Amino acid sequence: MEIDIFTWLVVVLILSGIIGYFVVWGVTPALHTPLMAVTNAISGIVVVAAMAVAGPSILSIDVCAMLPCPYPQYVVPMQWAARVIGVVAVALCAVNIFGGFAITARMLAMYKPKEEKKA
Amino acid sequence: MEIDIFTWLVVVLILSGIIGYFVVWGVTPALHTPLMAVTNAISGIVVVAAMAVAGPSILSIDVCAMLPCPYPQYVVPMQWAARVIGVVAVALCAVNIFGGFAITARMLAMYKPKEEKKA
Amino acid sequence: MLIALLNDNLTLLLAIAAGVLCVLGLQGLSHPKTARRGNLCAMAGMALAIALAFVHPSMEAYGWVLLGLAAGAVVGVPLARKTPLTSLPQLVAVFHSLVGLAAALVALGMYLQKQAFGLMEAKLALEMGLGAAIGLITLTGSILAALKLQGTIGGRPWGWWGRHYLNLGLGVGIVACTAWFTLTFSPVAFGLIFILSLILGWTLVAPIGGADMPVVVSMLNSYSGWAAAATGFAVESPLLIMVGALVGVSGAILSYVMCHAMQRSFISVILGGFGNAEAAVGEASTTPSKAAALAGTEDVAYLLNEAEQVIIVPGYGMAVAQAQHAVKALTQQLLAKGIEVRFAIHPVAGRMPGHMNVLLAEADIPYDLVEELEDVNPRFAEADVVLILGANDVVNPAAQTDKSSPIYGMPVLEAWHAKRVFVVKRSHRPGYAGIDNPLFTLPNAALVLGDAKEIVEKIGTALKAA
Amino acid sequence: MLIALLNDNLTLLLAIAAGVLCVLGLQGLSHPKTARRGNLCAMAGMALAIALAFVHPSMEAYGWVLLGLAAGAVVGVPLARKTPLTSLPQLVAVFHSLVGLAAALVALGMYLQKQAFGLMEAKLALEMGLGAAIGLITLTGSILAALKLQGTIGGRPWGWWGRHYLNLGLGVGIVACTAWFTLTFSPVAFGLIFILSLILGWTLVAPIGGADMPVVVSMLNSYSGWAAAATGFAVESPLLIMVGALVGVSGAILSYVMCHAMQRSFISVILGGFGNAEAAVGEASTTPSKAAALAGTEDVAYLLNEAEQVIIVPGYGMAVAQAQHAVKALTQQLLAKGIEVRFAIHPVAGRMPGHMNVLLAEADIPYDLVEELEDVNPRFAEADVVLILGANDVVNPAAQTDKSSPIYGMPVLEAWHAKRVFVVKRSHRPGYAGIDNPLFTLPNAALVLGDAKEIVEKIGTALKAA
Ligand SMILES: NC(=O)c1ccc[n+]([C@@H]2O[C@H](COP(=O)([O-])OP(=O)(O)OC[C@H]3O[C@@H](n4cnc5c(N)ncnc54)[C@H](OP(=O)(O)O)[C@@H]3O)[C@@H](O)[C@H]2O)c1
Ligand SMILES: NC(=O)c1ccc[n+]([C@@H]2O[C@H](COP(=O)([O-])OP(=O)(O)OC[C@H]3O[C@@H](n4cnc5c(N)ncnc54)[C@H](OP(=O)(O)O)[C@@H]3O)[C@@H](O)[C@H]2O)c1
Repeated sequence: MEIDIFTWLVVVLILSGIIGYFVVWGVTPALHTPLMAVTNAISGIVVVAAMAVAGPSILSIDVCAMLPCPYPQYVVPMQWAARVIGVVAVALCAVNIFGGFAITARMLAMYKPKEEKKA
Repeated sequence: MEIDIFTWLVVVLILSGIIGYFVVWGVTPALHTPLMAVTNAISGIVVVAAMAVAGPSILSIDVCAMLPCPYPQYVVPMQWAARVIGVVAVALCAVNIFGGFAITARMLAMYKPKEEKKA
Repeated sequence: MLIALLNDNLTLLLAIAAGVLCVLGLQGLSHPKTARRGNLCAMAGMALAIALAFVHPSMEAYGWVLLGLAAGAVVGVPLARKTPLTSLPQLVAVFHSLVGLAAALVALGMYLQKQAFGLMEAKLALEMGLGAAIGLITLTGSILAALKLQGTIGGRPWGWWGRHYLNLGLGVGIVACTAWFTLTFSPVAFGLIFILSLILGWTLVAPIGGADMPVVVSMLNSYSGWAAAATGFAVESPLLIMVGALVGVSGAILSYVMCHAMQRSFISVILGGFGNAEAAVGEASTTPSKAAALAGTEDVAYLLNEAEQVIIVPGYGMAVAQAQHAVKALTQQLLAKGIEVRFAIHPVAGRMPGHMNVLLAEADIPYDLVEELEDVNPRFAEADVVLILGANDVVNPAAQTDKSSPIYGMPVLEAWHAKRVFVVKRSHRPGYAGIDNPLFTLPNAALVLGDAKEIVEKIGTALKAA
Repeated sequence: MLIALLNDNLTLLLAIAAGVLCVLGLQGLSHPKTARRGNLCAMAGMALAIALAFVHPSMEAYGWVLLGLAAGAVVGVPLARKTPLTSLPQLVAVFHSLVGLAAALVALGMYLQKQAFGLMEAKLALEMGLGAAIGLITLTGSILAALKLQGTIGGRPWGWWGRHYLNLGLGVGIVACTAWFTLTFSPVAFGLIFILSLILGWTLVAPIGGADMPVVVSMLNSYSGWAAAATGFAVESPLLIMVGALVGVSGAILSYVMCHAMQRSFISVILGGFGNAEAAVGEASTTPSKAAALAGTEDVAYLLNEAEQVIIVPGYGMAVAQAQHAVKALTQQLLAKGIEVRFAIHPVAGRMPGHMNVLLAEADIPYDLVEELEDVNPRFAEADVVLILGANDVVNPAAQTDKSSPIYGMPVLEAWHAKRVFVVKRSHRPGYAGIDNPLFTLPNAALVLGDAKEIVEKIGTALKAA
């Protein structure tokens, strides 16, 4: 049982791609603009990775006793740089998520219940 | 990274279920009978498990030196019983697979190219 | 010794590829044009799956396995080739029973193998118990369904008041034995799971009336898929889980579609409530309440000749009589005379979803003459002649008018709006649901008694003379 | 220190649940009735995803992360609220660039973190290189696309003969640097990946004409999804992979749909071949070849008043003029007079797929007056008046008659079959594809020059007087 996580992730990619294929072809052409907006919003999912970069605590230089730090003097600054970069990435993704959902909601608000009769 | 294989299998179950949902609703009602036939055929996939039961070599009683065999005297007969049972299961599944595909092919042969004009 | 199926990254990806091929197979059925290519994809998927199982490192007994496969092919292919299309539902039910049995045998085989070396685990026991239980319920349920469909045992539901309690008791018993088995790996517990599941499959299906058998078959199709998925967890095969889920979902959706077309809740079908009402009415209605008018084939031919628009409603009787080729010939005669002909297909006409479509396709009747319920219903009012060929329940106006009718609420083909309605059937007996059809006694309707094929051929001859 | 995202079974299942919620979100868009519920599902999915990231054991810097989220919300929501609907394509393009940049920053941040402790691995380097490259191509490509759409830089394609070789060279360079980076983790290699990808994004989009920008935006949508998926492999998050694949597939399908509606191959769009032809024709055709007849709003009102069937063809000009509410008022006037009104929607009218549908929905124009290309085309022959509101390319008969036209083969609305055609636009300038429209000079056609909103309002006033 030496299956790598990587392989499982490939499986998830394949199956999700198939799901995407079906679900997107199922979208009615009249809603293709909201579709672009909502996929735009969910592509902000990168926020999860950005949070993982921004979130970890900053370790002190002592950790280099256990790890093969190549440039011990930069260990702390590099972590801080990563955090700042992560926070910027979080902010960028958040613009996408909040903005994307807001646009979608704005567009969908135009398809009012009255028009819903055409089932 | 202590994800069990079991959990990954659950993920596969969920994603496949979703795929099944979309793909089956996409089947045109006129082909619901062939759909039953073909799902019947592929449910013979149990053959894979049956082959895994029928296939392994029969180990001699010596193996009980290393494994906690509860009834050493039955180690060989039990393996033989498993093999026979596995072969029967293989045969049952094969009936399904070959029969199911044959029926499907027979039904689909009726939907001849001439009718294909209605795209 | 048995090794779990998941042994390396490449095999996993190839197994998923086999699953994806099966998905493509079903996807192909979204259109008749791609259907045969789809079937080939599914075959390729299964072939890949079997090939992967062959190259698995623990595989040794090639000869035995090949023997099993060959035996299956020798039995399965002729069965599939020779069975008449009308018996398809039974055949499908029998096939389901085989998968169910195979799943249970796999569980048993694994148990023997693991026990031999003292290697059972609780998680495995749970999965094996589940796979065996679902498989065996599928086994006896499918056999009973097949027998009911075949008419070997009457379709009459089993109305004993205590049946729900019995089923509940059996279900609880299976759960309890599974728990016991999970904790102790006791062969007694395993055996009890087998016995109780076999009984439960039977008692679950027994109370359900014959008219609901197609729903039951579809539900058992779903069960066989879930049995495969449970087995997949036991042997750690994502392929079994993937394909099992496809089959499980497919069966569930088909059951839903059928119940929806009959306007009844799935729960009530499964609990067999409808079956009861049906039995009661069925007995009362073997003789018609009012006398229906009768007509001869010449009358029909005469009126067809005068008509401008004709609608043909095929039903189960057309399948029984294998009248589709005669119908095709008649259609061509009518079209040649410049008469507009349409076929009205009810979603549950016949005994399987899409049954009529298969038959019309077999006879090579052009696809664009065939219309579904919603499209054709507004057209009956304009039709001069409606020819009902062995359909009954699907044209029963009681579904719209008689609140006490067991089919009340089911959408039906509103044939009675036409100027003239001819019903071709062999007797005054009711249709599958066992209920009276007031359509037959309407003033604009008449019965043409006889076998559908013969009658249609006679109409054709008379029409040639006209 | 960064811990991989996959840390336990429960989190994995919850992450998949978040992905499934996003699937349900897209699934909701299969019908306007369920669309808003779908959007809520997708929101719930993203909320769950963020919550999971928050409770992750390695998460410490809550304040920082909240700050980032808040900053994004403060910028994003007003942007989304205030941007006029006509600028949506640009806004969407800008948003894609942000995701692309974020993916690249994540790769950079991970690199710093891993390098700080000397923990880089080859597999990780490969995934990070890929994520950064796709992300940065998306970044500059989207910015350029947004600028072209906004008109800040001309939509003129960049026709230099060597562009394909340049792109090829850049692509090879990126692959080489990624290989180098995978083997050495060298910061120089990583930096080169960044620089080359930034350039490639620009040079990929530059040769493509303005008319093809919507296809490009959709393609970049797809890229942003694949960038997310690549990042998902780097941080081992099945959720990122799942959602990334959804977005990637969605963008690809939308590009395909658009190309298909314009009857052109995706490859030719991406290589910018069409853009060239367009530029050449575009310059030649800023003045019309023959004089088109002109008409006043009273003429239009008079003929509308006489008409029995009217078809309105909205196009990009209606969006620019924000004329939809005026159109709704006019429609009601016409309906009140018993005149039949239809809207004919071309799949690529406007600047985004479904653009016209959104506008008509905004103005509350009943869904059942709106018809798609295939349904409405046979009806033009029966129409007394066709009113074309700021549409041009989508009603260009050259698509059917002129083999040399760059839009030859694209299905168009055959407005010219109607008795009278009025085209509302501001000038004699061509539409987005930059080509002449022979429809305007047909004997049954006349231009009504002016802003679509004003003209429609004037027609309404004149109609009231009539
Ligand atoms: N299709 C499905 O998926 C599905 C699923 C579940 C349930 N069902 C049920 O099956 C029924 C289908 O309705 P249906 O209208 O098609 O069939 P039906 O109601 O069962 O009626 C069939 C009729 O055909 C006549 N018939 C039988 N053999 C004949 C022959 N050789 N020549 C001429 N007539 C013949 C029978 O009358 P005589 O005996 O007098 O000849 C009978 O009245 C419904 O009750 C439906 O709910 C179908
Ligand atoms: N929808 C999509 O997804 C999509 C995707 C890719 C490409 N495209 C392309 O976009 C084009 C769409 O065709 P279309 O017919 O909708 O638009 P179009 O061909 O771009 O024509 C728009 C017309 O509206 C007029 N106009 C602009 N502002 C106006 C105003 N305020 N009042 C009145 N008229 C105004 C313009 O003429 P004046 O300047 O003289 O006023 C122009 O002729 C096609 O070429 C299509 O291939 C669309």
